[in-house]
Parts: sequence; C-alpha cells; structure tokens
Amino acid sequence: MTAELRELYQSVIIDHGRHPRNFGALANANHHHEGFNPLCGDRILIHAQTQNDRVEKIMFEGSGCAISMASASLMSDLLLKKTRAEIETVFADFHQLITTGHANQDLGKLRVMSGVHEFPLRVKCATLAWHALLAALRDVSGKVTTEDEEPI
Amino acid sequence: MTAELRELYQSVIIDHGRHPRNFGALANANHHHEGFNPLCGDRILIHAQTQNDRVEKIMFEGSGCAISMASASLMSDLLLKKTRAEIETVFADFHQLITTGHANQDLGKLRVMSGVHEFPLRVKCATLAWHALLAALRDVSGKVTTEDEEPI
Amino acid sequence: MCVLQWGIRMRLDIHKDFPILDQNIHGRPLVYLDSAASSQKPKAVIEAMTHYYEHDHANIHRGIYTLSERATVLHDQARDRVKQFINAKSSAEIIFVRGTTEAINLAAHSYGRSQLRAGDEIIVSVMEHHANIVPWQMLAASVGAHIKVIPLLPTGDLDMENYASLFSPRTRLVAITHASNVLGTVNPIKKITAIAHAHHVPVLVDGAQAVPHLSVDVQDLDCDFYVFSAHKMYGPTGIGVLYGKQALLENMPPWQGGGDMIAQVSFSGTTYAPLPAKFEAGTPAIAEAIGLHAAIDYIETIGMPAIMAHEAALMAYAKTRLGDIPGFRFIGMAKEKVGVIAFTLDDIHPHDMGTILDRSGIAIRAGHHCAMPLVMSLGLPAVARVSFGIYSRRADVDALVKGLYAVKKVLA
Amino acid sequence: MCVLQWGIRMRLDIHKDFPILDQNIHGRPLVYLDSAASSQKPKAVIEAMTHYYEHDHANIHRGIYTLSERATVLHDQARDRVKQFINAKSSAEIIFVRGTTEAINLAAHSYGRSQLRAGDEIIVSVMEHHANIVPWQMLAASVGAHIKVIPLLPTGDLDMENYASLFSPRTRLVAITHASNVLGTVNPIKKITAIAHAHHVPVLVDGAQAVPHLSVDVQDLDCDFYVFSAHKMYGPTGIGVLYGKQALLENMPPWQGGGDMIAQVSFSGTTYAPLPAKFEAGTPAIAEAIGLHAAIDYIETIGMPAIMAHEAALMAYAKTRLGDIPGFRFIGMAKEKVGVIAFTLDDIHPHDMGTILDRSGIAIRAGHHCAMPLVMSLGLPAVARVSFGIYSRRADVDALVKGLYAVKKVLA
Ligand SMILES: Cc1ncc(COP(=O)(O)O)c(C=O)c1O
Ligand SMILES: Cc1ncc(COP(=O)(O)O)c(C=O)c1O
Repeated sequence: MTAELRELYQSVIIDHGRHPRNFGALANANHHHEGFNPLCGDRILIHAQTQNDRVEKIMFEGSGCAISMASASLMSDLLLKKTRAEIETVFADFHQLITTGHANQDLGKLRVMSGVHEFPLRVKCATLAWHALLAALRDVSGKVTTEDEEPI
Repeated sequence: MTAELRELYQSVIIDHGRHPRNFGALANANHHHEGFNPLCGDRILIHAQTQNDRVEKIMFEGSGCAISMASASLMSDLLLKKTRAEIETVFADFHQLITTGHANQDLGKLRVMSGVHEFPLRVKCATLAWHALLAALRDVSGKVTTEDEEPI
Repeated sequence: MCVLQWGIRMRLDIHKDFPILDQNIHGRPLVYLDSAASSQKPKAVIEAMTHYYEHDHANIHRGIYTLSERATVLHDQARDRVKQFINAKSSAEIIFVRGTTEAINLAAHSYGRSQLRAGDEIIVSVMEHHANIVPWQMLAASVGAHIKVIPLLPTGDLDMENYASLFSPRTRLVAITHASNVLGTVNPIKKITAIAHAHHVPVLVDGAQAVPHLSVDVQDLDCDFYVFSAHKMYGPTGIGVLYGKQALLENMPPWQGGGDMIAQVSFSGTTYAPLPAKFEAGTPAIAEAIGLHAAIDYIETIGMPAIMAHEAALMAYAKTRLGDIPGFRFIGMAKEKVGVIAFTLDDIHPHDMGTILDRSGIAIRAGHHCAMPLVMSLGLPAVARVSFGIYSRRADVDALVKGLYAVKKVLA
Repeated sequence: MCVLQWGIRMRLDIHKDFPILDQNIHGRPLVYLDSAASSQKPKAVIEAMTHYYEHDHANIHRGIYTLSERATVLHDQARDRVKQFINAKSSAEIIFVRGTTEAINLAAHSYGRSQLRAGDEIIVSVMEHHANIVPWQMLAASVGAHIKVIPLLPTGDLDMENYASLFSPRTRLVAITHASNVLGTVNPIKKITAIAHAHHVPVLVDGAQAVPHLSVDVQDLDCDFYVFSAHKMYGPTGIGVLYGKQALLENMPPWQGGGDMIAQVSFSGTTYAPLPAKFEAGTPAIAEAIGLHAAIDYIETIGMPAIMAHEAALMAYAKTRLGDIPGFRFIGMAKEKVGVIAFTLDDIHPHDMGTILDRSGIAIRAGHHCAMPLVMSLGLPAVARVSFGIYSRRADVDALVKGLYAVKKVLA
C-alpha cells in the first residue's frame, strides 16, 4: 500500500465512511437538499435544522464512497452552531485543504481529509455533502451536482 | 506536356470541344433530358428526335469542359439511325474504351476518346452526355447526374 | 489459456502491438481493464492515419488532382471495408457518423421524426446505454410517443416472453443493444428481429459492445439499423457507423444539411444527393475512416474466431480466479457474454476500489456506466466493471486479483 | 516576399514542417494550392495525436484511473485553448462538433427550431457556402420561415446598404460568412453584427475560411455564434467548433441525446448536464481535440501577424504574376481578402485546367466550390481557384504561372 493511499484512507475516514454519524432523516429539519455526483452515482440528501440562522442539527441520507460518506459524517458533526456565512468560510478553507494539502486555519478534525489532495479525481466526492448543505441553507430548489465543481 | 495529356487532348477533341457539332435546340425533338455533373457544375441538355424507334437527330445545349463537350459532340454525330438498344451496346463499349483504353468492337471516330482512361476522374465528364441521352430515350423524368456513375 | 495453439501464440504477441500498454502507472505496469469504455489502438491503426496525413491528405470529392483522388479512393475503400466487415449488401448502406451516439440520433431524427406520431410506441430494454435511451425519449417527447421497456430475468438475460408481449398495433420501432456494456449479456438479435418483423416493426441494434467481440452479419441478423463506434474496436475516436437497409435509408429525409449531401443548391430549392452522401453533410472524418479501415484489417488479420476463443478462455480464467475472492459477487450471469464482468466486493464502494487499484496501475471503471436505469434496477448505487480486449492477458487477471486483495486490506 | 525579416525566415522553414509537401506528383514536386478546401498538417499536429494514442488514451469523464484522468485533462485543455484562440469569455461557450457543417446544423436545429415560427425570416448572403445555406433552407421548410439574400457589389463585396434594408420585424437570424471560400472577400462582421443587434437579431458567423488567416476575437466581433473546422486550420479532420454566447447556449434545448450530455437518466425523465456537455452527446473526438490544440499552438508559435504578413505579401506577388498572363481574369476584387484567388483563363474550362496542372504536380480546385448560388450569380458555370496556406511560397506561384502557360499550350 502506498503512503498516499494510507493518508487518504485513514482509519478515521474508514470508520466514518462505514459508520456515518448523523445518518438518517431529521423530523424537524427546515432545510433540505439533494446532492448528486454523476461521476459515481453518489447521492446525498441533506437535512438541516436552523434556529436564528444557526445550524442546530444536520442529518443526511444516501449512499456513496468512503470519502463522500466520511466527509458528510464529519461535516455533520463539526458545523453545529454556525451560520451559513461561517460555514462558507469553513468550506473555503476545507476546499483549500483537500486540493492543496494545507489550509489557512486549523480545521480540527477535518484535517483527516487532507489526503484527498493527492487524488484530484476524489475532490468531488469530498465536497458533495458540503455543496448540498450550502444549497439547502440557501434554500436552492432542485438538486446540486458536483458537475458545478470547477474542473480539476 | 506529357504523352497522356497529348493523348487526352487530341486536336479532334479540342476542335469538338470548342466547336461542338449539333449544338442548340431541336424544334421537333420528342425526347429531352438534362444531365448534371456536380463535380464541375457541367450541365448538358439533350434533345433527340426518333422515328420508328430510331434516332434521327440529336442536338444538345449547355456548358462543360472540353472532354464533356467533345464527347457530346462526337456522340451526336455518330449515333444516328440507331435504336436505344443499339446505343446501349455502343455505350457499353465506349465505357470500356474510356476506362481501359481498348474496346471490344471498333468504335470508329469515338476512339479519339480513349485517352480518358489515363484520367479516371474524367470518366464522368466523358459519359455525361451519354447518360443524358439514354435517360432521354428511356423517357426518364427529372435529371441524371454523374453521381450515378460507379465510383472510380 | 486459449484452446488453440495459435491462440496462445497470439496472446503473447498481441500486447506488443499496442504501444500504450508498455508503460508504468504509479510505478507499476499498466493493466488496462476498461476496453468496453474505449479500446486501445494498435500501431497499425495509428500509423495508417499518420501515413495518410503525411502522404495523401486532401479534401475528398470534387477534387480534380491526385491527392484529392487518393483521399477519395481511400475514403471509399474504408466504406467498402466496413460493408464487408458487417456483411451489408451495399456500401450505400454504410453511413459514417461520429459514433454510436450520433448514429442513433440520426435514426431518431430522420427515421423517427418522419415516421412516428402521437400515441406510437418504441420498445427498448432496461439494459440500454444512455445513447440508446435519451434520443428515443427526446423523440417521444417531441412527437408524443411512448417508450416501453423490456425487463431482465435474474440471470441478466432479456425477458423474451415479456418482450413478445410488448407489441401493439402502435409499436413503430425496437431499439436494443447487441451486447450490454455492464452485464456483458449478448442478446438473441435474430429472435428479436424475427418477432419484431412478424409485427412489421423495424429493429435498431446498438452494436457498440458487439463489434469488437463477435462476428456480425447484418443480413443474417436481419436488423434494419446497426450502429457502432470505431474507438471501441481498436479504431480512432471521431468516427462510427450507421448501417441501414437501403430501402429504409432511401425513404428517410436528410438530417444535416451542407456540402456533399446535395446534388444542387439554389435559393429556389435544393435537391439531395443519393446514398450515402445524403446523410454525410460536410467534410467527413477522413483520416478516421482510414483508421477504422486499418482497425478492421487488424481484427481480421488475427481473425474473429481466434479473438473469440481467446476472450472466452480469458473469461473462464477470470471467473475462476475472481470467484475465489471472499466477498466477490458477479453481477449478470447470462450464458452468452462478451468480455465484460460487473461485480461488487464486500460492501466496498466501486469508486474506492477504482482509486486503490489505480495506485497499482490497474484501470477499471466504476459507477453507473451510462446505464442508470439498469444499475438502479439492480438495486445498486454503482457497480465496478472490468472489460477485456484482444490484448488482455491472464497476467492482467492475476494483477486484478492481487489488487482486489489489497483493496480489502486498505479498507479493512 | 515578406515585409518582415522574420517573415522571410519563416517562409523558408515552414514548408519543412509539413511532411506531405515533400513528394512528387506525376514526377513533379507537389505544389499544393487547395488549402481553402483543406489545409495540410504540420508534423507537430500529427505527432500530438500519435503521442496521445501511444501514451494517454482512455475514454474521458467518469474514469477513475490515471489514463482517463489524463485524457480528460487533455480534452479540457484543448477546449480552454480554443477559448483563448478566439477570445471567448468562457470555455463553456466552446462546443466541439465534427466541423463547420455540423456546427451550423446544431444551431439550426436547436436554436432555429426552438425560436423560429412560420413567417419569420433569416438573412444570408449570396456568397455563402452550402453549409450555411442548406441547414437554413431545411429549417425554413420545416417551420415555414423565409430566407432573404444579401447580394454582392461588382467588386465582390457585400452590398451593405441592401443588407441594412433586409431587416423586418420578422427577422430572427443573420447567418453570414466571415470570409468567402471562392472570392476571398472578408466581410465587415463588426458592422454586420452592430446593424443586426440594433434590430435585436443574433448573428451566426461562418469562420471556416477566416480562422486560418485572421486573428479572430468573438467578443470584439460581438457575434452570437461563430463556427469553424479544424481541418482548414492545420488541424485534423473530424473536429470543429461551435462558439455561442453563454446566455444563448443556455437557453437552447439539447440536439443530440446520449451519454455525458445528461445529469440523470430514468425512464420517467431525464435531466440535462450543464454547458458544454449538454451539446456533446457520446464519446467525443478526443484525439482530434488534442490535434486541434496542437494546431493552435503551431499557429500561435509562428504568430498570426507573421502569417498575415506572409500571406499578404504572397497575394501581392501572385496578383502581379498572374495578372500578366494573357486571358487571366480575377474573379472578386474586394479590398480585404484572405489568400484565395478565383479566376478564369481565356474560355478554358476550369476542369481541363485542373487536369493539366495536376500533371505538373499542381493542385487547384475547379467547379462551384460548394457555393452554387454565388458561382451562378457570377454567370459562370464553374471557376478555378487557388488558395494559400502558411506553407505556400513564391515558388508555388511561379510554378502555377508556368503551369497556366502550359495549359494554354495544350488547349491551343
Ligand atoms: C466558408 C465555408 N463554410 C463552411 C464550410 C464547410 O466546412 P466543413 O466541410 O469542414 O464542415 C467550408 C469548407 O468547405 C467553407 O469554406
Ligand atoms: C452499448 C453502448 N451503446 C452506446 C455507446 C455510446 O458510444 P459512443 O460514446 O462511442 O457514441 C456505448 C459506449 O459507451 C455503449 O457501450
């Protein structure tokens, strides 16, 4: 096994991928959005519950690869109590992390995703849930697809 | 000038090409047909007058290269008193002449066209008037084009 | 191992005809197992196109000089070669297009829009590639027709009884794949055309996955249209074929307009050229036609029977080796298959498999394979697929098996 | 002779970049004077495609392994290169097609059939290539629209006053060539788009004969569509470009259906992918896109200003030399011209000229040049045409002059 693969598939990721946190429906969610990655057929349905513009709870459903599931799971744990604007800032840093390997600010547990930067084809997997969450919070109707991700 | 060119552009051909015999309308023609060669835009309108199934007179109008004009001119001189069936036989021999350089039977004056066989792209020019005449005698409506000629 | 002696010799040599295969990926020898998406090209095909550009190129038709004549003859010969390859009656029945997709769109626009009316029906199968679904959906939406779908049996074979029951007096076309790009299933085209013709319904066959693997005889199959892409049969990108029975093609209106598809143009009216020019507007893919010719020569030099024997032996070997891996599950167990294996491994997502295998130099495909309805009908979000070509070897299967064990270890 | 020092150096070297030019035809060195029909290809373009097939080929999009990633990146880069070359705003505005003809058909089918109604009008000019006439005639016939034709002035320039007078409240599109493939006339596109836009009418520009000879800036021209073929600009056969303003393209329905142009397919409904994928169904001409990229690199390495200076100098030389031949008549005397000269010689039929010149190794074109309405409006059954490329030299003109004297002698 190569070092890059070890870095990508860290045990935290495999654990979150296999046993995603916050997986399932969310009864009193007030935002929903479906994200779709035509590359591999992955589909993530995000439910978010906000109060005074702050996210109180995130749950998700769907299926996908280890990277997209782990990313959704970690995200759903780590963004609570944030506003949409704050989440957008975190996402910008997260995006930098997974495309370059380092980020402007300490992203805490999200750092386990940094191995993605050696696998440009997997950036779309790592961002699917984020795109869906942001679209949900923006109350965009329809579906986002990772085709909106800039080409690698 | 190469020998093949001299053979193709014999003085008889240049003469017939420049001063075609039987050029013009034919008042009491009972068969007409237009031939068209999209390769070079050549267009020949054939008028034929028959009596008891024998061709009494052929005239033609239009414009074209030296080869197609000479071929039309020679043809209009040499096929008189023949039936359509006889003309079809002559045409088969003529076609052999201009594609191989020799013919099964003596084609008389038509032999000056044998140089065409070194120039496969010009076979369509040499046969345009013939196709139009045969279509006229068959009373085919519309137009023939040399695209019906087998590919070289 | 090949059944025939020369099959074995072939297997050792063929690999060397394909320059691309001689390289390392991430430091490991390339193992290319995605031929169903696009095959690699033998030197002979690449060189035929290079030779054309370096010696014979000019625009075809209407040129009155030597280069143009040469290019025209080479292009005509390519068409004649395709005619022989699929045993069409006439070269006029061979229309050059960009690929399978454009061929089906041509049929849908020209035949479909001139023949179908509101309430008419088109039969397709659930195993179709998007190329053989979307053009019919667009046609159906535009004229108000309906699409009926042949389901599968659990083996991955077509449900032929259901197929026979789908016909109605409003059925106007059957569009069906010769071989599935996911399951590998080879469909019984002769039976399918016989049933359709009994209802006076024409059949379009998507041969994209069949031509590289089977001897195709369109007269024997008695299909009305047959379509395929050069790039999946060792030929270049940018060219493919629509075969149609001459009487059908002659009655169809042209689709694209432009140069060479007309006999005469004026602002008061335009008359169209005879077949095949009527459907080939504009400068065609000349070098690509010559590359396709070379690909057919390449295939026939080796011989389709040898290719089939080689691929059958390789499939048998792969089934044994892969079947031994704990958690390996074959998707699609049809009796007659081309060299395509769809599978799952434990609960590992195919995309993760693909990434990990790539680090061992192994190229496989993962996802819905442009056949979403099929993959969804299997109840899977995505499947992994390996597919073989003439150059595939037992060593490739061995590498794959080793790679899949590594995948299990990484994700354990 | 070139005005600039480096122009001269260029002229001596360039010829050697094109392997095909180094050959004898009928025992005489090839003099290729039919670049307007199709240009020859420099070694760099041929090699870029060979290199691709020998190292990087795989189907693009959705591949999760290295080769597919490489092929995808190369294909995307080709699109970006085209975007720069014509200065489009975004790569999403660059749609790959087979050539100019398919590009115009795409516009006619997608834009035309969704926007035009019975009684609407399309303006074209009498100097259009069939590719920019027939698709509009077919569209007009299908929706009941009318075609209005801009005539020419005796110089071979467009009658711009007449053009301005053709607009009505029913005008829906102007389709006009940037440069005439027969007369060489370069049309004043900026003026043409300004007038059309004042009437809120979009303009499609046929750039087939312009891109090899001029710097094209679609934003500066402010055209709504711009179309061209790679094979006329030193690139391969089988690929061309439809540029469209993003807002226009986004509102247009897809034309061909299939893989890659969809986001999602099911039998209950299909959603389409964003630009440019929406218009690119099926496996594209991948190697050809890479060849086009190399052709643009080749052009820009030499530099469009150098090319224009070289061709202008060659045209001036040719005009002097040819004008001295008794009985030589230029057809089309527009001030702004690309390197195309149409002519007649005495009353010699161009076809006879072509045959005789070919025996001296000289390739010219004769006939109606897929522009029958123009040639008929000139009152000629056919015209002869020579056209230059980046590799054309004074020696080619000298050979042509000598050849034309020989023609006169043969037919004397
Ligand atoms: C002005 C013009 N438009 C369109 C075309 C058609 O281009 P293509 O045959 O590459 O589609 C040509 C070339 O023949 C041309 O010269
Ligand atoms: C069965 C089948 N049909 C159609 C296609 C589409 O072929 P292309 O993309 O070459 O047009 C493919 C290939 O992806 C295929 O496998």
